[in-house]
Amino acid sequence: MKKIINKPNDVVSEMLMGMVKANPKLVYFKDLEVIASRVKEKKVGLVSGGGSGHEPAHAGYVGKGMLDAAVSGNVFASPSPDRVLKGIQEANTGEGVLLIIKNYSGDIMNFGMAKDLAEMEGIRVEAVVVKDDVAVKDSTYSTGRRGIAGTVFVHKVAGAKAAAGGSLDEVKRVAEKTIANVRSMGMAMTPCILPGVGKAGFTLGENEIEIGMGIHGEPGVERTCVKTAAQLAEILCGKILADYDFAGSECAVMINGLGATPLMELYILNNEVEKILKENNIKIYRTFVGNYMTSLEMAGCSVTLLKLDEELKELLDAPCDTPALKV
Amino acid sequence: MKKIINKPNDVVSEMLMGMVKANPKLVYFKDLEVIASRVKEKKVGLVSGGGSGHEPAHAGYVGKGMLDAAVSGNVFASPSPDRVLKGIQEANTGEGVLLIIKNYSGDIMNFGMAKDLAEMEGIRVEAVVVKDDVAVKDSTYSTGRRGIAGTVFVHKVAGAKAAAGGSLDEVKRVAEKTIANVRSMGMAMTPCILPGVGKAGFTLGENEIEIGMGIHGEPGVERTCVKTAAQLAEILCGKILADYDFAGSECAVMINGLGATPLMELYILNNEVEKILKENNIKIYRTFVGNYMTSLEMAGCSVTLLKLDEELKELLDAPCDTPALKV
Amino acid sequence: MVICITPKEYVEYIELVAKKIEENKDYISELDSITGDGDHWANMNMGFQKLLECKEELASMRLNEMFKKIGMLIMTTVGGSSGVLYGSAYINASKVILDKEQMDLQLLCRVLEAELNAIMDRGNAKPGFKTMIDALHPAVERLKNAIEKGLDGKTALIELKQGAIEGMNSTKNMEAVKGRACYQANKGVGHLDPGAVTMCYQIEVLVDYLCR
Amino acid sequence: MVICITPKEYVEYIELVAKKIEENKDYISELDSITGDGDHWANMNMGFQKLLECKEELASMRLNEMFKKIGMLIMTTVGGSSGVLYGSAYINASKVILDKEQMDLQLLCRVLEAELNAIMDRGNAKPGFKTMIDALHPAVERLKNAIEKGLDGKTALIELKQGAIEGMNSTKNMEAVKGRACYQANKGVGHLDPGAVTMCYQIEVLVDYLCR
Ligand SMILES: Nc1ncnc2c1ncn2[C@@H]1O[C@H](COP(=O)(O)OP(=O)(O)O)[C@@H](O)[C@H]1O
Ligand SMILES: Nc1ncnc2c1ncn2[C@@H]1O[C@H](COP(=O)(O)OP(=O)(O)O)[C@@H](O)[C@H]1O
Ligand SMILES: [Mg+2]
Ligand SMILES: [Mg+2]
Ligand SMILES: [Mg+2]
Ligand SMILES: [Mg+2]
Repeated sequence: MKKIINKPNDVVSEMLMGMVKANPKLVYFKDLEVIASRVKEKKVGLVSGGGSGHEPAHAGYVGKGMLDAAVSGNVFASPSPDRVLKGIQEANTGEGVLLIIKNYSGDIMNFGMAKDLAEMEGIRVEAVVVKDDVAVKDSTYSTGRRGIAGTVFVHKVAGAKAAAGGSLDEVKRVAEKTIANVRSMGMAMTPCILPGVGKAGFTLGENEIEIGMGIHGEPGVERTCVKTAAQLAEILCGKILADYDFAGSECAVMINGLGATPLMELYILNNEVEKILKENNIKIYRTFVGNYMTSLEMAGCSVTLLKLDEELKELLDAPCDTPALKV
Repeated sequence: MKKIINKPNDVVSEMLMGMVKANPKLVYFKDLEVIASRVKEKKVGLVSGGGSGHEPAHAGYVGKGMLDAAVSGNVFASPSPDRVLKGIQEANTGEGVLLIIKNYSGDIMNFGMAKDLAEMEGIRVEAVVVKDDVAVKDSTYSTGRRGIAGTVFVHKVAGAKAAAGGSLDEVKRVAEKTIANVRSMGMAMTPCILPGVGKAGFTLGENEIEIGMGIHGEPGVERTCVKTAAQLAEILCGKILADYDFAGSECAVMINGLGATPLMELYILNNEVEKILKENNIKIYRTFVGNYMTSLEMAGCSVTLLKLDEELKELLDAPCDTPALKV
Repeated sequence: MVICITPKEYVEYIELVAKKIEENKDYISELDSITGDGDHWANMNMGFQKLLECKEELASMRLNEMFKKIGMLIMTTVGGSSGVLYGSAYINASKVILDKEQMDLQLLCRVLEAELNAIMDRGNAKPGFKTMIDALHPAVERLKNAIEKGLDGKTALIELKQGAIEGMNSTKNMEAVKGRACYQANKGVGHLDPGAVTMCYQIEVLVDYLCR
Repeated sequence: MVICITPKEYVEYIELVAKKIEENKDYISELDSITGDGDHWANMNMGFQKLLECKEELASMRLNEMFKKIGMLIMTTVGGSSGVLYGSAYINASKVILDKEQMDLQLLCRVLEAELNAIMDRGNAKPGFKTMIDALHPAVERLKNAIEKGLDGKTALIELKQGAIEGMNSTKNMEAVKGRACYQANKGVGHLDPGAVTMCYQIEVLVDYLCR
């Protein structure tokens, strides 16, 4: 295992310390692994989080116009309820707190318990669950769709609404509107190694890729041979467009790298995605290309589409100033 | 070879097309592989460039407060003089153009020839050569030190001076001041694969890393076994501090990823670098952590220190708005 | 055989579980790699190592306080699904212990049942979902039956263990409904659920320890 | 043997060089991987493939125009050190051709010398720096000598080729001063310079073609 780390057990806390050293606007709560904005404004608080290993998500999105606190679990493991509770306390300025949860049963359980605990303290807490990954069939019975890169759009939109003084209900409404209108599909080319495990959890052959793999290396929908960028764009967009009708609408696009995929390749993919969307009569309003929701050093990518209306456009364009996203 | 590309020969143009599609403020000149600002202001023009494969360098730094044009060669190959000439023409608004060249003989030759051609067209052109890589001994006789991540600081500082209305001579002066005060040191953990070649140019053992490797995979100063983040910080900072006296000064720090190294690891490294600088009585004024000057999908990093005075601080803090850096 | 578990003994049992988990790193990691995200061993190991660190403190506590503390320690150190599930389980169990100083077979049964209920509540899951519940649920059922039938302590404990083992094995052919295995095309069919395996370990170790 | 090279023949020669380079992908890439950045083969191959694409146009041009065009094509398609160096070389050579319709041995010699000078100028480099110059310089020297001595065409060409081969081999033990090999700890000592090898290929192919 080749990683720039010290002890595997310390990666999360050392990472977050390194992060606040580079970003003086953030404050770090040790042991609880919470990153919060140093300066607090009276407004609805936004809290997200989840397992570590998805950097810059979520701590990189703490700052003006996005999150107020991010809670980190160990690598790929949900943060425990006491950590999430601390995040809620830090984000709370009396206007209530919205939890943005990715749809993993671990996160649902830990954030759910923290919500219970915070409410016992008299903090008003609402929660939304992001489930944008079309690789998985949705279902009310099972856990259903995972939350992946589309979560960043939820942070952005809800963050803008909160910054604009929206009430908890209003912030929750735009977050849910975003969730209803966002779809993602990813693929992986190499596995990643958990620092505490030391070897890859699965292998992919020399010329093999996996369509629909999750950001924790959860198995995808199909193993296939290496494709061209054009074919990949076709597959990923195809799945998204089959799931939700984007035709005739305006969209935000996110081409997201999983960690080890060079920006060069993400831009090449964007070039292909744009062609497909154009062919499908979808207007691109704004495009984001980069590593927004990663999976340690996994090579691969995801494509996210968010259908926009005037309200979402305005919220997407509102200024934000965080380590990982500045608009 | 697992890459999100179409034909290896098309990677540069398709990447740049994908880039302008995501960044409407940029304009792309096909075949010449030049990216320039769409809107032009009357000021000294700044042009940089070099081989592709170092994304976001350099096209990602085109925009308000940094470069006016970036010229891309093929992967790891200098752009030809006709391309650089086009970059100069696009950047020129009558106030002269400064070329920011990384110290590679190919770049020196190609940019040099372009400078000759532009001067024949009556454009006033000056050039500075960045050589921040302390892995290499400097020398006036040989090509000497390479230009690596420190180049981004030169873009930032010179860009701010040009945006502030500085004359060509003034812009060149601050660029040279930055060059005189910036030092970098890197290391690599995995090789990278040129799209046109299809296999790695060298191999590193299971537990081997290479200290001082160049951003094109040029051999470094030492192959050694995997180190902890603390040891790596010691080695990289040690080399830099032995080369130039930073003690007692204020510095900008850049922790740069080479492409496949997760942000998590860069932050962990930053946590260690900060401790060492503190021990050495160096005050950190501002820190940048991310993939600023990469080497395709190479895993590894570099550390850059820039000694600041009041003028450089002000220029570093001046606003800029480019795809890869917003201040 | 008379069963009577004091805090000191429970901590001895925890030590044995920690050892058992430590020894099965590759197997458990592998199982969670196949059906989940590969961290189940790391999660459980971190939790039990933490309990080891606090063993003196735990052994000196009252039984119900010890259970609550174990729950808090697991909940705060582990994270992931297993952290909150075991955390909820132990905290809920502490409530049925009341002020008892030690556990007899009847109380052990009620404790395990309280754990089961807490896990099903927090996880919003039922037997048959291919989770740790599938090891715990049949184990508790068979222990309850044995006690009702008035079987002797040792036999009842063997029933508990057999229930866990068979329950664990039954997860092999189940389709996952909750947890990460449900994201697989085949819902993890053909592989044991790692959470069921570590749950079974704990019950096995408990029974072996009590029958030593 | 009388030497007389027309544009049509020069293009035939270019085709042979392109083939030779194409065939040596692994070897040249490997050499540049050891001493440089691994792209020298890709660079040269791209350049010569481009020339092939334009071969009809080139064959129809006047000799000096053809040289200038070759220079521009290489300069604009190749990039890297070799692009600008070969570009400068061909453009400079076109100047000594003047309005000649074909090259005899004397003109060939002056053309090669002009190429050498352009490369040394643009590269700010001299013989002994472990570059392509080390193959071209001794080759030109020996051809000049042979012509001065009045040796016959074929012998003179063999001299040219021998100079290139020996010059190429001499780079093995040189320390690099310019180019990427100078960044190595051992300055590339022990390995041939890839630019010298491809330069030598071109001279070998030229001589073999003329002696066919
Ligand atoms: N909703 C749930 N209810 C009950 N048990 C669950 C649930 N979700 C997951 N599990 C159990 O947790 C185990 C995985 O734990 P672990 O790997 O530590 O956490 P995570 O799934 O967050 O990575 C699964 O094998 C399963 O037994
Ligand atoms: N300054 C120079 N003068 C002459 N030849 C040089 C110089 N620099 C490099 N070369 C030649 O160019 C070759 C490398 O070419 P190439 O790999 O195509 O370009 P790059 O070095 O830009 O990757 C070297 O092997 C050497 O022969
Ligand atoms: Mg997990
Ligand atoms: Mg090159
Ligand atoms: Mg798991
Ligand atoms: Mg080269």
